[in-house]
Amino acid sequence: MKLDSMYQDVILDHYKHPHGRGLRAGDAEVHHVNPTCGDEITLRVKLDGRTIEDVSYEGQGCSISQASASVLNELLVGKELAEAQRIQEQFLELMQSRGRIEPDDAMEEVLEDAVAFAGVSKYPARVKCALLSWMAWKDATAQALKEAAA
Amino acid sequence: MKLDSMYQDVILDHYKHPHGRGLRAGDAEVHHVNPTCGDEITLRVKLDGRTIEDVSYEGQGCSISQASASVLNELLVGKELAEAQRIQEQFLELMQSRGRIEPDDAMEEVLEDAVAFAGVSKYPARVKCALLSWMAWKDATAQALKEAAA
Amino acid sequence: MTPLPGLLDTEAIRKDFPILDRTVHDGKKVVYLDNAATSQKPRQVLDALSAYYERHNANVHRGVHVLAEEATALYEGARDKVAAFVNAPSRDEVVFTKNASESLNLVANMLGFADEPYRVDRDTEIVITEMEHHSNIVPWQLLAQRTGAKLKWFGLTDDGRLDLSDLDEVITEKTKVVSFVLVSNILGTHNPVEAIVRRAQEVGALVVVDASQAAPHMPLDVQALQADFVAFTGHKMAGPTGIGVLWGRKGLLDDLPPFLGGGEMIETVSMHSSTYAPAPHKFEAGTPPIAQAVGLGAAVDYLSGIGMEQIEAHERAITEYALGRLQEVPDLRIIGPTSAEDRGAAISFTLGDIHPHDVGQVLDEQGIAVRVGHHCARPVCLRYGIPATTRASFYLYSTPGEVDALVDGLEYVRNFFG
Amino acid sequence: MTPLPGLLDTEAIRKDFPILDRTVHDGKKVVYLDNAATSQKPRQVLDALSAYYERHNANVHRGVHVLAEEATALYEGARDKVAAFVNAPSRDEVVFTKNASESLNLVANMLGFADEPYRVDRDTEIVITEMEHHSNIVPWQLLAQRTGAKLKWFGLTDDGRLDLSDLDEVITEKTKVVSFVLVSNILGTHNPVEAIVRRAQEVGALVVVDASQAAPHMPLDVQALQADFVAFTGHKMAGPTGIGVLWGRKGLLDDLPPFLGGGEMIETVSMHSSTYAPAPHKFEAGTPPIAQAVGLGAAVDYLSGIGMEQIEAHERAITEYALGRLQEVPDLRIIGPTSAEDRGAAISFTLGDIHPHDVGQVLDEQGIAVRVGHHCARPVCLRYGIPATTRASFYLYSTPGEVDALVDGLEYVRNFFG
Ligand SMILES: Cc1ncc(COP(=O)(O)O)c(C=O)c1O
Ligand SMILES: Cc1ncc(COP(=O)(O)O)c(C=O)c1O
Repeated sequence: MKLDSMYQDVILDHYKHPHGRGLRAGDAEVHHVNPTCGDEITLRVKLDGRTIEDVSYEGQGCSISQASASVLNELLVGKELAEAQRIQEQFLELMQSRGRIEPDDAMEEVLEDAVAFAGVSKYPARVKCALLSWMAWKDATAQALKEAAA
Repeated sequence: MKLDSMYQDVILDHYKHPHGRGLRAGDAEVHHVNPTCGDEITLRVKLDGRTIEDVSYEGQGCSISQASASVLNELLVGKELAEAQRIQEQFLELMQSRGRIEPDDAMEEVLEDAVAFAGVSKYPARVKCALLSWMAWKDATAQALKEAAA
Repeated sequence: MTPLPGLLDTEAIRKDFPILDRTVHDGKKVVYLDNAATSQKPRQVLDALSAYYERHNANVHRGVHVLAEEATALYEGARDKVAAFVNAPSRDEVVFTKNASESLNLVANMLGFADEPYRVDRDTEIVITEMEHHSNIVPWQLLAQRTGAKLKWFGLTDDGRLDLSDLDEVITEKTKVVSFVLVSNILGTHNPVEAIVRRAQEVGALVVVDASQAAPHMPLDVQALQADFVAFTGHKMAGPTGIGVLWGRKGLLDDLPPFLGGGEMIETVSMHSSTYAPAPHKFEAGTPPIAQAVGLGAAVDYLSGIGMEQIEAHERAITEYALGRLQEVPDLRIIGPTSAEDRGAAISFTLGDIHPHDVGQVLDEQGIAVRVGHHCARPVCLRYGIPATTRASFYLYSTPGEVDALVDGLEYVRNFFG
Repeated sequence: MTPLPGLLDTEAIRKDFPILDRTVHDGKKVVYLDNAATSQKPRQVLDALSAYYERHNANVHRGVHVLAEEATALYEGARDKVAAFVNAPSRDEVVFTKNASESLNLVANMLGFADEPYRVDRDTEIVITEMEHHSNIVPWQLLAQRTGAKLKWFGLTDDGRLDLSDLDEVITEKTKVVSFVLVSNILGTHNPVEAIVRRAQEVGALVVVDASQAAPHMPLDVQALQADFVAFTGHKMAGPTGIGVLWGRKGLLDDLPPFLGGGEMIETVSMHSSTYAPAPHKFEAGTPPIAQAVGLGAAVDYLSGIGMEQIEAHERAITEYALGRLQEVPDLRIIGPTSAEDRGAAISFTLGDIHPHDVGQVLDEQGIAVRVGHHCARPVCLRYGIPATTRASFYLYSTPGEVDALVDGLEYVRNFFG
């Protein structure tokens, strides 16, 4: 059934048991909104040099946007910035593929649980849900870096 | 041929040889425009008590609007006001009939040459041309009466 | 099941709507419950559009040739039909716009540029309500920002109705305009017009009614409403997209300044100055939505043919049935009035803590089209402390069977996320 | 007659346009020479409209159900098509409006409400030309009235071209915006963009191009134009009524304030304040003309399929032929350029002192549809001391035979009033 391609067990698991939810100390905070559906996220990034020490967040939204934030936390915390950016870009590419990318082992190596979102990319209205936290993370990181540089 | 029902000889005659054209002294002057086609008329009314002493006019426009002003001049100058108003109303009715009124003898008695416009009433875009001078006359007369009363 | 009283012959009606035969997701017939967002269009309207383009298309008002005369007659004929549909005292009170949003912006801008006594400026107040569609909020926010006027509003009661307990404090001598929705697109609430109009008239404020969710569903009589302006939109009432209506009192339309400038709305133009055509043309700059007006005319004919009272009765029956059945669903909370009294055919709800986006997605997979989100009425969601709702909304072709499908679908949703 | 070089296969093309088989006045096939007012629509566009309404109709942007996703994809797909058609660097630079008039009003209003450096106010100047369509005059007159800015314009030469001899005096350091028509709908003149753009850029003024009579007839490349805004309208380019386009530079659309407020154009709304969606949505308040955008997309496909260069060549050939033949008619005076150089396919003329209204009427009786009047460009009539003109205008389906019919028709007119 087609629904299952969107609502993979991995996604539903993250949705029901989110990782790293809640706001903790950070170097920068952003608030992003998906005007289409009203999903919102407040997200903080804490850097330790070029390493991501923490990504904390709070928000409301559908299972896709919630699970995606949880996966992001799990995937990026502890990573080097460059590596994290590579992951973000690959996730973005996957989500914008309109279902045309079938994740292979190499991709799964990089994206881990996040490959479960491949099915979501077939639903244009939901792609933004999946990307909400990732766009917020990118924005917050840029701000944290700017602050650090200033 | 259908065109002949609009461009009756009477109309073409008035168009080529207009009556009372030119501006002469008056008690009130108005300027009316038909925005659809740019037809314009400047018209003056001179009253002598309750009698129409003169209707003088100048303007540019199509054969219908020009001929109609000429017919108006011929028909209304020298008439009592009440009689002129009756004529104006009957002409208005005829023009708004969308070709549904077939002028009879009684109507011809009142409207004389103006019955020739019956065919024009079938052409919605041209009805305003035929009415331009008549509306201007009504307006100018109202003003002249107001001035006289003041 | 015994048939509900007041139902239309939907079997016959549905044959007029080609899209209702559409199947989605491997052969499931679409259950279209998103009528508050936009309605479907009957064959009669589509035929009117085609006939216009295939036989009569021309630009209106300025032509002496046959096609231009026919197009003008069709366009102006549509105005006559719409005027009759809302019982307007004069056809010249019907202004065609592109949608209800433009209609409401048109009023707001006229009042911002008007002379006294209509002028909205820093010493005056604008009143709306907390249940407005964004299209009846943002234009007034913009007007308030641009003029310095103060924006005020009526709040909502817990059961989804307007809280008019502070009527006399909200609408005051400073109020220049009161704009409110007749039937809410999110709550379904049908608002009490009379009390508001009476108070507005007392202080000399103009009354604007957003009838976008009323015109499609019930008899609408602008004279009985006693409002000064009434806005609605074609695509929600079986008509095409790209056409809206603003009805306004003749005297007001004559007095108020134009908004958009251009062809069709002028009397005479020179480089130095221009004068304007009489209403309604003064407010219709540029080539109007000619085919769309013709289509709306056909829609109005179609709806009138069935009868607006009959449509209202049908929707009341469906709504009553749906309210009852939905309330059988565990964890389902209706946002808005829970009985069919003074209520339209849009029903918003939440389902436990399953996000509406997920509800909508899983319903869609079963062929059931509902809308999810804040429905362009985010303040309502804020008011009730919810992120969004799922909304099912009905029209003349909706059936009790479709309500049942929705309820079954919701059960499936609950299990899916259970 | 030897066939004209560059002609399209009109026999094939005309089969796509159902209305061209229409007969008027007792069986006369219509000779439609009123294309500058509005074009006819090919079957392909009508089919796209029907398919949209019969299979995909839903409101856009907010739905998770299949129909809403399809409608959104079709609507946004139309934006892609239009962006490609005018070589826009980004699809987000294409704003859908209801017609070119709204597009031009949108620019005028953005600039009136903008902050520096764009703001038009009493210390600044607006520049237009004497050959503008009323839709590119009145919005600027209104803006000038409302802001106190000064409205200036370029005059015309005796042979129907822009008089740019005072370029540096008309466009000055005070000029905030220069708005002019690319191809005149009354004179047919194709204006020299470069000189004006260069001077405008020198003083930092924004450039708005009214391409309503260009987009349908020739390749249009907004990047090559170097303008800041370009406006055009769907119904003149084989598309439906009810849809227009404003192309604007991304940076400008981002910086400038919204105009109409409502659904679709917001990011988030509370009763106290709102934020706006990024362009183009910021400028598309309310339910957009969805079906009309889809129809315009189909029109753009249709025109591109034939080739805009091919269409331009066809029209040049017809125009050249028509200019030659018309000048054989005694007492006929062409108002506008008399050769096909830098010229579009609309030809205005007077015929002795026979009023255009009479010319048009008698032509109509022979089945020939032309437009008569001031063509929403009254200042041009004033400039040339004429009350009105008769205008014949051509499109991709026009034939030399139709030009001949016009010329014969004019002979008949002369005899009729002779
Ligand atoms: C040059 C020009 N500009 C603007 C317009 C206005 O277009 P619309 O009436 O579609 O707004 C027209 C057509 O009427 C035109 O010919
Ligand atoms: C209550 C209400 N008002 C206004 C509107 C705006 O209508 P439109 O989007 O057609 O401008 C809508 C529909 O979206 C509505 O439901």
